Amino acid sequence: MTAPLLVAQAISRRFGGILAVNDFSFEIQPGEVMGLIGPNGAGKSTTFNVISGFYKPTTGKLTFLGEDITGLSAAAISRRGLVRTFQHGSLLREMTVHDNILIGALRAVRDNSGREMRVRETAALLGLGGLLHATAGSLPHGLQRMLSIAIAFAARPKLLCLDEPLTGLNSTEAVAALEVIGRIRDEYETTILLVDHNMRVVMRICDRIAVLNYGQKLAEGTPEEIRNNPDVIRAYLGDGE
Amino acid sequence: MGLIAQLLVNMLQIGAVYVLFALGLTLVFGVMKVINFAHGQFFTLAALMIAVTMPEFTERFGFPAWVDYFVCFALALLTVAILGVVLYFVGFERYLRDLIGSFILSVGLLLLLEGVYLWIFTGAPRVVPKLLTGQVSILGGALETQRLVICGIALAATFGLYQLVNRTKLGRALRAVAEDREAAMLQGIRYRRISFYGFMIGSGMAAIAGGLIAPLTAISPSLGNDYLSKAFIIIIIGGLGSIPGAILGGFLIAAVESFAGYFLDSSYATIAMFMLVMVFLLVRPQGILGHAER
Amino acid sequence: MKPIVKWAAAALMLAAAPAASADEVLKVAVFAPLSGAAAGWGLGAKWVGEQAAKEINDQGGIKAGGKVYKVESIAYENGYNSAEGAKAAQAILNRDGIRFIIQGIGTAPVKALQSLSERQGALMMQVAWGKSVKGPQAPLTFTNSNTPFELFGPLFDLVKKQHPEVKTVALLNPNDATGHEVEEEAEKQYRARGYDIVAVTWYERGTTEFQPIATKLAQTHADMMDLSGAPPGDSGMVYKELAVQGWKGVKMQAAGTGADAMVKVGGDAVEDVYMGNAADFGGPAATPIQRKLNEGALKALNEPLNILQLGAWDGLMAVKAGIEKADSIDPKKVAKVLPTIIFESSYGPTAFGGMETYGYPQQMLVPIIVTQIKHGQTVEIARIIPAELEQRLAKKP
Amino acid sequence: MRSARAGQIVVALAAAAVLAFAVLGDDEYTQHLLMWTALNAVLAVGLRFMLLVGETNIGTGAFYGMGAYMGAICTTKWGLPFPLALLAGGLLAIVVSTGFGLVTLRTKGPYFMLISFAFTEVVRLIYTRVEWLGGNSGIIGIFPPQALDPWMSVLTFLLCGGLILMMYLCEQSNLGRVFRAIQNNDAVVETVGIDVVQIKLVCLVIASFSVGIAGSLHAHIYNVISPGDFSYLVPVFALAYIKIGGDANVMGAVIGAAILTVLAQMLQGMGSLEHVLFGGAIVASMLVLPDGLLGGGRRLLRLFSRGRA
Repeated sequence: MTAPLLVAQAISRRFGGILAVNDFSFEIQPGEVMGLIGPNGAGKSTTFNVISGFYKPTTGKLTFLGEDITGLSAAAISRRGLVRTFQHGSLLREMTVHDNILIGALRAVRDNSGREMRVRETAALLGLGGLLHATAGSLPHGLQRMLSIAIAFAARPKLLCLDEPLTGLNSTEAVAALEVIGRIRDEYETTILLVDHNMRVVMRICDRIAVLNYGQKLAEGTPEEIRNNPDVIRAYLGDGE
Repeated sequence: MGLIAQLLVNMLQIGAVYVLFALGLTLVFGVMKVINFAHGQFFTLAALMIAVTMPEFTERFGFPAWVDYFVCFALALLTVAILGVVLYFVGFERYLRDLIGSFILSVGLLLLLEGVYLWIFTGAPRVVPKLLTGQVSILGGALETQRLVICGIALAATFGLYQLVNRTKLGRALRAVAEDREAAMLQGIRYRRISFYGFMIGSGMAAIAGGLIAPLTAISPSLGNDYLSKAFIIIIIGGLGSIPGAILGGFLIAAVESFAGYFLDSSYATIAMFMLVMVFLLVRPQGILGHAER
Repeated sequence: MKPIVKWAAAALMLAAAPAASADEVLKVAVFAPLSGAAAGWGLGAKWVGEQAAKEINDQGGIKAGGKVYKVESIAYENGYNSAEGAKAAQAILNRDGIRFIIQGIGTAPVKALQSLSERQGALMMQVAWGKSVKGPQAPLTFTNSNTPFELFGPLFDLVKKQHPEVKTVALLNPNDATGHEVEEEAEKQYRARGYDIVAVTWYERGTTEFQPIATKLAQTHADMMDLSGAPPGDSGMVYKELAVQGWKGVKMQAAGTGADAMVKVGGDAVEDVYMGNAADFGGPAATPIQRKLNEGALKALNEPLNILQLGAWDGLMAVKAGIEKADSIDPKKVAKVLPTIIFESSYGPTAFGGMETYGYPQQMLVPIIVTQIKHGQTVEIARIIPAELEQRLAKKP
Repeated sequence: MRSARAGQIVVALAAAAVLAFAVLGDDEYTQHLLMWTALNAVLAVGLRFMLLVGETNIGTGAFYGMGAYMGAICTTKWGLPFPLALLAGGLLAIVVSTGFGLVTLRTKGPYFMLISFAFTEVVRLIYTRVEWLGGNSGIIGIFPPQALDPWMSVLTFLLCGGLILMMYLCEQSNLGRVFRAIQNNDAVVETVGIDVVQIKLVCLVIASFSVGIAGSLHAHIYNVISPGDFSYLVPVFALAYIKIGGDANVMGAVIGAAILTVLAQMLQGMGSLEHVLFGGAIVASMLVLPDGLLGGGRRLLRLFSRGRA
């Protein structure tokens, strides 16, 4: 096995008196799709924000590609190849689809013609090829979600972190989205971290899953192992979700 | 000792009016996300109305001065309320939560209203007749009785607003909207109605401050400008939208004005205040009691 | 160069005009703050300028070069700052082609106007106090009311005589051009008379809360407070606070221009304040013209007339006399004759002088009026005719 | 869309022709009116530049004033050549805005707005207390070299036009796209590796540089400056220009500056009504024409063309 892409060592994050994430450790291996699940308020989003540099961890250490990235800004982390999306539509609403994706490619590609190619390729991959001149805010919800992935993926990250990418999609859209995520991993050799509370989806696409509950890691393993883990069933599936 | 007491008394008295003025501004911001540059115009209008109507009253009815004062005060509040309703429905309602749009609108109103006041009331300073005579001494610091009473009323009004916001249903709705509009709306709070109430209460605070300052100062159409820039500093220091912050900030600025004004020079006191803001910013960009912006 | 060409062209056209008709209009400008905190002064000057123009027109206009000119006085907003002043200056000189400014108020805008008016050869009457606005380098600029350089000496002598016990003085002035110039002259004149100056303090114009300032002044325990350059409303506030804090002493507002607002604001606390630049134009010492104007101002502006506003009248009268003497509406010719003539101002016969102080005779010699507030009224206690004017009038055939 | 742009270019060319005629004309007053318009246009475009990243920079007034004071000192006190005085105004604005931005750009929205307001006011107060800067009476006698007199208006136009063009080109470039992206959603911009605070700083510095040069020009056109000229009302009026002309593009700011500058000048001599009419113009345009005259005109055109189709 090669060296892990991202190593989180005992990260914690405190807000005032509340410990949102507590002593959470995990690793992400190159080329895999890792899932992060847990009930509402389990600390998924906080973990996400800590990894991507939006929050500084209160304690703990983050290593990406062998480099210590603890405490770096979001932009600096992104430039090293770890790019995220947001749970709530993360678009530049008043700008065109083209310009949205271009912003994503701006840092990663140096010359203008290269950027144009990158925009077209990314748009085509995410099913936005014919909509380059549409205004982002006017797109239907499903396409908006695709666009927010497109922005992040235009940077061609090594690790793409998707925060609930399927929320609000109907089943056809969700299937299409999963297929695209699969292609991003296979054709572009991108590692993916996926947060979602839709268990079924996560189980279907992920190679490995970590489960959070009350800010602490409850379990980690293959979808099969997770599905049969009694703690998970009690904490997560047990409440009927 | 007498000097320090005098400076402290000055601070309390100046601070009480600053707090009232700034509270209104911060409340309007909290609820509407509007920084109302025309806030001082409500303040000025109330003071001008009292200064204009009171002599008429005294001449016609011959009640004691303080009776006339309260009647005219009520009249001034009514005038401001009418102006507030007009401005809200004609203007501000269209620019709710639009920081830049509402800023330009309110700046236009600032110029327009100042010009209109100057036109109607002329530029000559006016004064309100003395309400109470005599003076009192607190710990060796001298103060007019009238000032003491007005300071008391201002503190009571501040306390009243605090209670209103903390204890009543309307107050809870105002706070909920200020903190998280979407969540408040999900709970069935009607945003437009609440923002109207917030605007009227905030403007009313300015009018009360103006009415209270009327017997203590010379009143001219540009009276509100001095208070406005100080109120901005107060609400930055206290945190935008924070009511306890405005109270703390108001007294802090009054302290700087009172003490730095004595030990340095009153023009340096103004510079000192701005410097204070810059330093605050380095340490706490969100103000003393403000929430971090996200 | 261009304006001169244009001016010559205009003169040519005037000369070519077949017959002298009474329809010629001479526009003159009042240049003053018409909005903001100092609006009161400007609105008053505007009104006085209009009255003076009406008076001249009623008496048949100004006669020069075989023509009769009707006068029109137009007020321009100078915003009390130099940028607005410079804009108004362009409007006055280049847009409206006005060559005579009968009253300019506010040091910063007056300087802005002056830099253009001197260059373009327009004549300006103004009230800014600074020595820097006058002198041989500015031969077209005239001052139409007394400044601290004329006032303070006679005023302080008089007060020293009445209050020999006073040893210490504290000064308060607004922190602006005017305030600084007043303070400098006051300090000099006080020291020359052996006073001990215990405090020199400043405040920002537009201040509304005077308690801290008064506290500071009261702590100096000075025998006399001089609030020289402060506007009357402000000094009323300060004296009121001083009284609350138990200060008792001689009250002075050496450059004070009006008592009305001070009395309104200060009440009993401003009793006995001395003022050097105020007048009671409704009182017995005033001339009939002054009394008439004062009554009109009370009606039109709700405020009694002050000396600065009256300057617009005297400014226009001086311009009229100058034009008629020079028999020309060329401002440069008018400026040349002004220091040589004696003309009728609202105070009576008046002339220009001030060679000794400014190096150029461009100061209108009007009486120094010393007033004191008694029972809430401005009472004139002395009207001192400048020595220079007395000499000039005596020389007159 | 293409025809709209072509239309704009035609309008711009026509306007330029009229202006050139007026500039080359010999009426000094018209020339000054045009120079004031040019300065105000730079102010409006400079303020709008920062609005592209979503921030209201009332500090524009302070940087304009610094440029003016720096320029005035260079010519009157140090006897430096005029072009150096212009450049020095811009450079000082760059230096100070960098420091100011590093401290304040961590805040945004209303905080940044009020802090920049406080900054403008404190800088103005400091001028009044510094004797060397002329205190409250300011500095007089700031003249460009006499040889430049007949060329001053042309020079002003070229320089202001150049500054506006520079900002326009920045806006049209990828940098401008990033500005707009930050205004839309700064978190997204951060996630793709772009340092938002750094970009905002670049934006502030470019705008301040332009405004600083314009300030130095102001000092030499007005010949006199005083602290009162650089209050928070400078950017407030600039905002009005933007809003009245229309904030969708640079032309709106320029047109707004032209209209209001001329209007304000026409009101000269009308006495105290100036404030009423000026404030009234702002309020009325906010209530009746929220997209400004350009936006309103465009809407009219659209209605018209629809009616014909």
